[in-house]
Amino acid sequence: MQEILLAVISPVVFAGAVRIAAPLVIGSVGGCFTEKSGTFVLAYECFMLISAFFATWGSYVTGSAVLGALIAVMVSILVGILFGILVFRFQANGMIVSIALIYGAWAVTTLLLVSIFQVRGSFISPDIISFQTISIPFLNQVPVLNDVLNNKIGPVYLAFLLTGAAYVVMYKTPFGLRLRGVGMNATAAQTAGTNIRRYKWTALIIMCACCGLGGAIIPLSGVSMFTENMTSGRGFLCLAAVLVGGGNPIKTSIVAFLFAYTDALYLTLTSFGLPTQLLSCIPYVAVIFVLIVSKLRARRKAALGAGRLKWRKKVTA
Amino acid sequence: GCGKKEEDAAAGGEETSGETYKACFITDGNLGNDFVDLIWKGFQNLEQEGWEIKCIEATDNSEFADDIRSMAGEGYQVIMTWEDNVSQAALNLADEIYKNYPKTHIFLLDTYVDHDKPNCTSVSVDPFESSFVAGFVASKMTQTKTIGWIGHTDVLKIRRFRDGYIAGAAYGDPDVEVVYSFTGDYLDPTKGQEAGSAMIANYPVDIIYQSCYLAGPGVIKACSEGGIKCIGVDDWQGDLDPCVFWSAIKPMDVAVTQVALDYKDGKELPKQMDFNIAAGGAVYDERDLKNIPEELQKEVKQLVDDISTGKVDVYKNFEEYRLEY
Amino acid sequence: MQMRKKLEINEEAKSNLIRYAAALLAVLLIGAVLIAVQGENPGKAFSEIIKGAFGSKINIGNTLRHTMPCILTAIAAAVAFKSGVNNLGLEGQIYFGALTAAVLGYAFKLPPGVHVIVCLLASGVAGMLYALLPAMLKLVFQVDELISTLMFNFIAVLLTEYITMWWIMGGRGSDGSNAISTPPMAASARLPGLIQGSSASLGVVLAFLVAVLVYLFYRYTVKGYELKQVGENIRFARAYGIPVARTFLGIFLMSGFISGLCGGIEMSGSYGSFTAKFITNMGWDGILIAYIAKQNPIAIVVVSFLWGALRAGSLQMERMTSLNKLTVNIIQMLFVLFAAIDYKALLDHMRQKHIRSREAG
Amino acid sequence: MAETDYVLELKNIRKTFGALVANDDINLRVRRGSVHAIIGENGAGKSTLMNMITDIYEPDGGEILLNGEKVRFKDPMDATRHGIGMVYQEFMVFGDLPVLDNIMMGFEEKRWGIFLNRKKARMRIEEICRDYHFQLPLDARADTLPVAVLQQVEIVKVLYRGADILILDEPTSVLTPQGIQGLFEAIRFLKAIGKTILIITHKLREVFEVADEITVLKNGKVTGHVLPDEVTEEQLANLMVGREVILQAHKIKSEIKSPVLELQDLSVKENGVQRLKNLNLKVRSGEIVGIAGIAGSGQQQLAGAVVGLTRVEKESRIRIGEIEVQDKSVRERKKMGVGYIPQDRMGEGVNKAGSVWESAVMGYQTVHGYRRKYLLDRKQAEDFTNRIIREYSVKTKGIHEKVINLSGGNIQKLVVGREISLCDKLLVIEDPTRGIDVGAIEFIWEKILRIAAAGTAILLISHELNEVMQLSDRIFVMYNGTLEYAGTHGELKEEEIGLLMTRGGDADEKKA
Ligand SMILES: Nc1ncnc2c1ncn2[C@@H]1O[C@H](COP(=O)(O)OP(=O)(O)OP(=O)(O)O)[C@@H](O)[C@H]1O
Ligand SMILES: Nc1ncnc2c1ncn2[C@@H]1O[C@H](COP(=O)(O)OP(=O)(O)OP(=O)(O)O)[C@@H](O)[C@H]1O
Ligand SMILES: [Mg+2]
Ligand SMILES: [Mg+2]
Repeated sequence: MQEILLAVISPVVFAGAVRIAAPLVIGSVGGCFTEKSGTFVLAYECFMLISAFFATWGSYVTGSAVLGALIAVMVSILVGILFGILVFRFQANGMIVSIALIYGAWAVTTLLLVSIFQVRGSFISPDIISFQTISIPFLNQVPVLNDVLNNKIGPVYLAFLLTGAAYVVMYKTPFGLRLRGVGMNATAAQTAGTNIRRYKWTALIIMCACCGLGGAIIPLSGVSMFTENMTSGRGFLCLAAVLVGGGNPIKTSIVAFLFAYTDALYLTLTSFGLPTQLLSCIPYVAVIFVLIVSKLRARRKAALGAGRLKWRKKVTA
Repeated sequence: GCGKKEEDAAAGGEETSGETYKACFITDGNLGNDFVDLIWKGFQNLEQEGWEIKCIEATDNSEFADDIRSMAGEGYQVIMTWEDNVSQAALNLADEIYKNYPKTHIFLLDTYVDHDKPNCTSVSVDPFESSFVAGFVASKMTQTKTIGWIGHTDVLKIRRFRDGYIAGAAYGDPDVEVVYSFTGDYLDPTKGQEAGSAMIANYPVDIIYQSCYLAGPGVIKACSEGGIKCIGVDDWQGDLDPCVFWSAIKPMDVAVTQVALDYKDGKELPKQMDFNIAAGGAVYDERDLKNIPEELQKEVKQLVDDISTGKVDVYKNFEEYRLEY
Repeated sequence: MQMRKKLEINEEAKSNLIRYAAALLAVLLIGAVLIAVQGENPGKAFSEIIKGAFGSKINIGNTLRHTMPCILTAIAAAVAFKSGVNNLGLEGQIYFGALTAAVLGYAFKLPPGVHVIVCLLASGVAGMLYALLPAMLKLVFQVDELISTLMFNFIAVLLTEYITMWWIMGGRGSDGSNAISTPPMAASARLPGLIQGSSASLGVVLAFLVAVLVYLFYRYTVKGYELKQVGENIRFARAYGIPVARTFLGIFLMSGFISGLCGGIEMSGSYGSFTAKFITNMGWDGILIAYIAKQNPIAIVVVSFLWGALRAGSLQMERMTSLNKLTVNIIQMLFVLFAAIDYKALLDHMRQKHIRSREAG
Repeated sequence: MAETDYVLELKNIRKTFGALVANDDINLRVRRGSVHAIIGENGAGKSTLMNMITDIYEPDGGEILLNGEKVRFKDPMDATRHGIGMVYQEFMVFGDLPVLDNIMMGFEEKRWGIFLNRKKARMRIEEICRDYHFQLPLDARADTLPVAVLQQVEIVKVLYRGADILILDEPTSVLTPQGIQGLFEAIRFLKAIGKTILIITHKLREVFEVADEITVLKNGKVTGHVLPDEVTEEQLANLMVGREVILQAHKIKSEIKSPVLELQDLSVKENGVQRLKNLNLKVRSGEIVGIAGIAGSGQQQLAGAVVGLTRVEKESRIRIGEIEVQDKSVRERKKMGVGYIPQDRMGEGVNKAGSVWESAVMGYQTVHGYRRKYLLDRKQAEDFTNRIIREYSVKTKGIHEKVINLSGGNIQKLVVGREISLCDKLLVIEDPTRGIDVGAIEFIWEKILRIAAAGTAILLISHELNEVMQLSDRIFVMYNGTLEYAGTHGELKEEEIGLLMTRGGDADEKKA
């Protein structure tokens, strides 16, 4: 029991969480933009998986993790443009397009693995160059923080930066204000001179770029390989983080980090002989728990809100 | 299909004998991980022998029955199934197949099933022994007296690896402590990497034995980064990273080729076959011997001999894993 | 009045037809290219698909076998979506339904007919109870069911595996088999087969009946009318006395029941025992079909049949060519994407653009 | 020189929606620095016309001249840049944002070119408020504000954007008499400063009060262009609807009998805020009880409590007939013959996504015995719908038309028709004539009076003081959750009641 409690606060778990969190945080911070702009996207998993593949490919071909990630971001944006054309231009339903894209992505990457690398299931090669870890000198002196934060790959730090940047963009710039306006009341935003379509597109592309980067981190964080369905549900966790965090980049990142933390905790806790099936449930139960708590808090806060109960609108677009 | 052209097989097979032998592999896990590739290697050996081979990667449990029926209908004499769910489906269909296609024989790969179907053979290469030897080697090689094991999920099949390893380690050195954990996902190497890193950070392990499918390379990577040694699984994994000094191999390819040729030769096929050490199965790769001290090499060889002659009972404290055939 | 009504229905059917036809055409073209790129003859591949789906009695049986879960999950999804309930948790409900049917199937001895019925009803109830969780979370805490059901899917897969492995199997294999699965169901708990030599069971007939019932329910009953109003404007429904919370709960449970039933039929009709992680994406297929069919039960049956045919056909294609059935998966997804396009809006848009450009020019 | 007199000219503007000609060859000239009223029946094409000026819609034909020059705006923004600002019939607010953000949206002050400069924006807005005598809580979230304040927000927003021409679409429909006076003062003030104002309204009296010129639209055509001094109210009404309309209810003396609705100590608390405090009220059969009051005084809660939508406090008693109903559901009360015409017709009164018959039979399926057990009788439902359409002259293509394709006024008629046809005991009506034209108002008033005469008890809640005064037998004024008796029909004057409603005119600061 004591061991378990110690594990909960151990720096090892937090260090693991920081690493695991990077793709989740980056992906979900991107998702904040679409959420705020009122576009309903479920397809995080698609963007991440596709870009994980192309990051592997890019890194393999160019010999540079950064270039690989860039290629991944490009491809992810291309897929996003497909989504945008279908949903914005052709008025297709966002949910159905998302689901189709998610399952399409799995089939496409697996087939690409065959046609590009002539392998099935996984591709592993020393020529896939991963991101380098970065050592921050002044952290060397600080005992716990050094373990938790130092010597991580670049994108881990980028995740923190992106969260802050997204917050500033969302709440401190005209762009963010208008973006939120578009999501809140599109007609009103239009009369305020906002080009709705442009803002929705911009948000979508930001999201795809972030998911692309998030996806690229997964194969390039050291393992230097791609396996089919490599993202294994991370996209859904990103989505959950965005919905729980309500599109606020800081809250969303915290939730994403929480998922990563439970994941890291799992890896330690399985050593104690607890049933893995139950331990694996932790992140998902955590989502529900966080939702309940946040709703309870919101309810207490809304002492003055609109009277009658509000229901989420039917999901369209 | 598996990207293999049937024409090649047909071209190779035609002239050697009057009847073309056809073998089909129905797998629940896709090609692309060491174990399935290993099985497929066995099929490719058959292809060399002039067989026609086919691999079907079934992704969903609802497809198994269709696939088995149809392949029997297509005239495949040898059908091999992998992953217990496929094998279970095959067992359920066995009587029907026997009635309609009496010549077809089904090999249930990597299962340990007791059954009464005349046209089925369960073929296993029990990882317990190879894990036992790996545990023995690890217990002799460890400096810190702590060794680790990482599997993908806590399911029965994977526990054979863990417990064989523990038994072997205890046999080699009762003072060695074995720690274990699970990645929770068998497709995600980054989870494997994290699990490896966490174990290295949490315990003074200096050797980790991984049994986690596609997450395995992640564990190997973590060991390499953490500067410790790793033991590979299924196939020889020394090619993945220099830190892999030993592999607990499971020579399924040999078994596959062997049973298929037995069938072709018209030998009597038992209901169960285990390619254990006693039956001449290998548990390690010769290439790894150079990685351990000479003295230990001898000990390992001695151990394998002892297991083969029954002097050492690997299942001693783990009766539930003992195979009754 | 009557004339106009007919006209309007025709218009809707027409727009649906246009949608399907356009999607099919586009998909055939792209699919052919996709197959050709992989070095196969598209004609051969397509003919194998058709042969696999309808080539023989057994093949038709296989098609029907794959049609069954599609119909039921799509109906479950449609029932929920029609009333504005975003139940994405079909998969989880299927798992619990299946586990329940399997357990009752092996653990009890009952007379043949009764046993099946008990198993199926219990599976529905299990799915219903599992749907109760997100429903209550929504009603008590206003937790959005969109996200909670998604999470409950993951939990269900793990939890059923846990229950099977630790409670039913006691943490270890009983008969030497290593699959995490329950003991086989008694013969009395199995649904009779429909076509000899295929896995098609009476289940597909049941599924069809459920679809018809749901169709009649929405078209001819007061409750059906009310449920539609709740879905389309909840405030309207509430203001005029439709008990919204109860309706929401009812819908959720109904959707859960149908999903659970789907799991039960799968067990009783095809599998015969519950195996951990026995399906992948069945719930999502249902959601996609429900959307393509615009939640119309009759259209659902049609699209499900198409889906089942593609599934059976793709297996045949994989067996007979060097193509992977993932190719068919891609084709299916493309079909969804194309069918999701609102062609009427697109046409209007293009027409407007045309007019505008003519004005400018 | 005449050209520059007109700041805005519309020439031969035409707009069609499918087969429907919404604007047909409209010519309109707006004099600089004047208040120009545009009046017309529901669906006459006023909003459409205005939306073309601001380029929400693109005209099918004709041209727009601004300061004598032909203009073609790219988008609403472009119109704004040319100095045309519009306050929409439905306010364009962002509920979750503070007023400050609402106003500066789209026209942000910037710091270093990229960041928001809220400080500077606040200074500018405060300056505008000072100049034009508005008082706005800049940090309050928009959805916590009453409509009157929101309207001011909308006007300030337009001024902030530097508009010279302000278009107000039905601005008075949400305001109290005092609020309207405030608005008119603001309009006069804006005019004095040199702004041009286009105001759309249905209310003839207001037109006379504030407009310099009047253009009348009917069926998408201009039917008159007059000066207020030259016409009478009746003539104007005649131009609008093409027949004599006198906005005067013909109250029928009905026999007032036993109480149908009895409220005793009715209290409602929502999220800890006391919305209603110990109300006591009786409504008798055949009687119309009118409730006046500024928006947000608790009217919504009162209506909700009576029909069963709002939960009441423990000690409250609501009796319908002899039966206590405070614990009964909406449906049960409905079965007892309680009808409800909600204020938000679009959101609550109909199902816009469904067809006309679906909205028309709502309530019909349970209240009356027209169901064969659990089955819906489609034939009877359709007959019932057709009856409403006929009796209430709802303009629609047919019972299978989607409700969203009906105009606001027709939706109104549909709801009123349904509830009146279904409920014989008690009818709770909120703002039955909000946003509809004189012809329709007269029609609906008459229907209400007729059913009252037939013995239905009516609780009429309206923000239209005139309506309450014309129709009610007894009048109550609601203020901050309490009711005050304000006399019987014809006893008090409009101004006196207005004063009661606002307790001396401090209404505008009161929050909802
Ligand atoms: N988006 C639209 N699509 C189709 N028809 C429309 C649309 N908007 C308006 N119309 C048609 O144009 C006519 C004029 O509508 P408009 O909104 O301009 O009337 P209005 O004079 O503003 O009425 P009100 O006083 O009720 O606001 C309506 O009768 C309606 O039939
Ligand atoms: N989304 C739409 N699609 C098709 N037609 C529409 C739509 N919106 C409005 N209309 C048409 O516009 C007409 C009037 O719309 P609107 O609500 O602006 O009327 P209005 O002029 O304001 O009338 P009222 O005074 O009755 O509210 C309707 O008759 C309808 O046919
Ligand atoms: Mg209007
Ligand atoms: Mg209107």
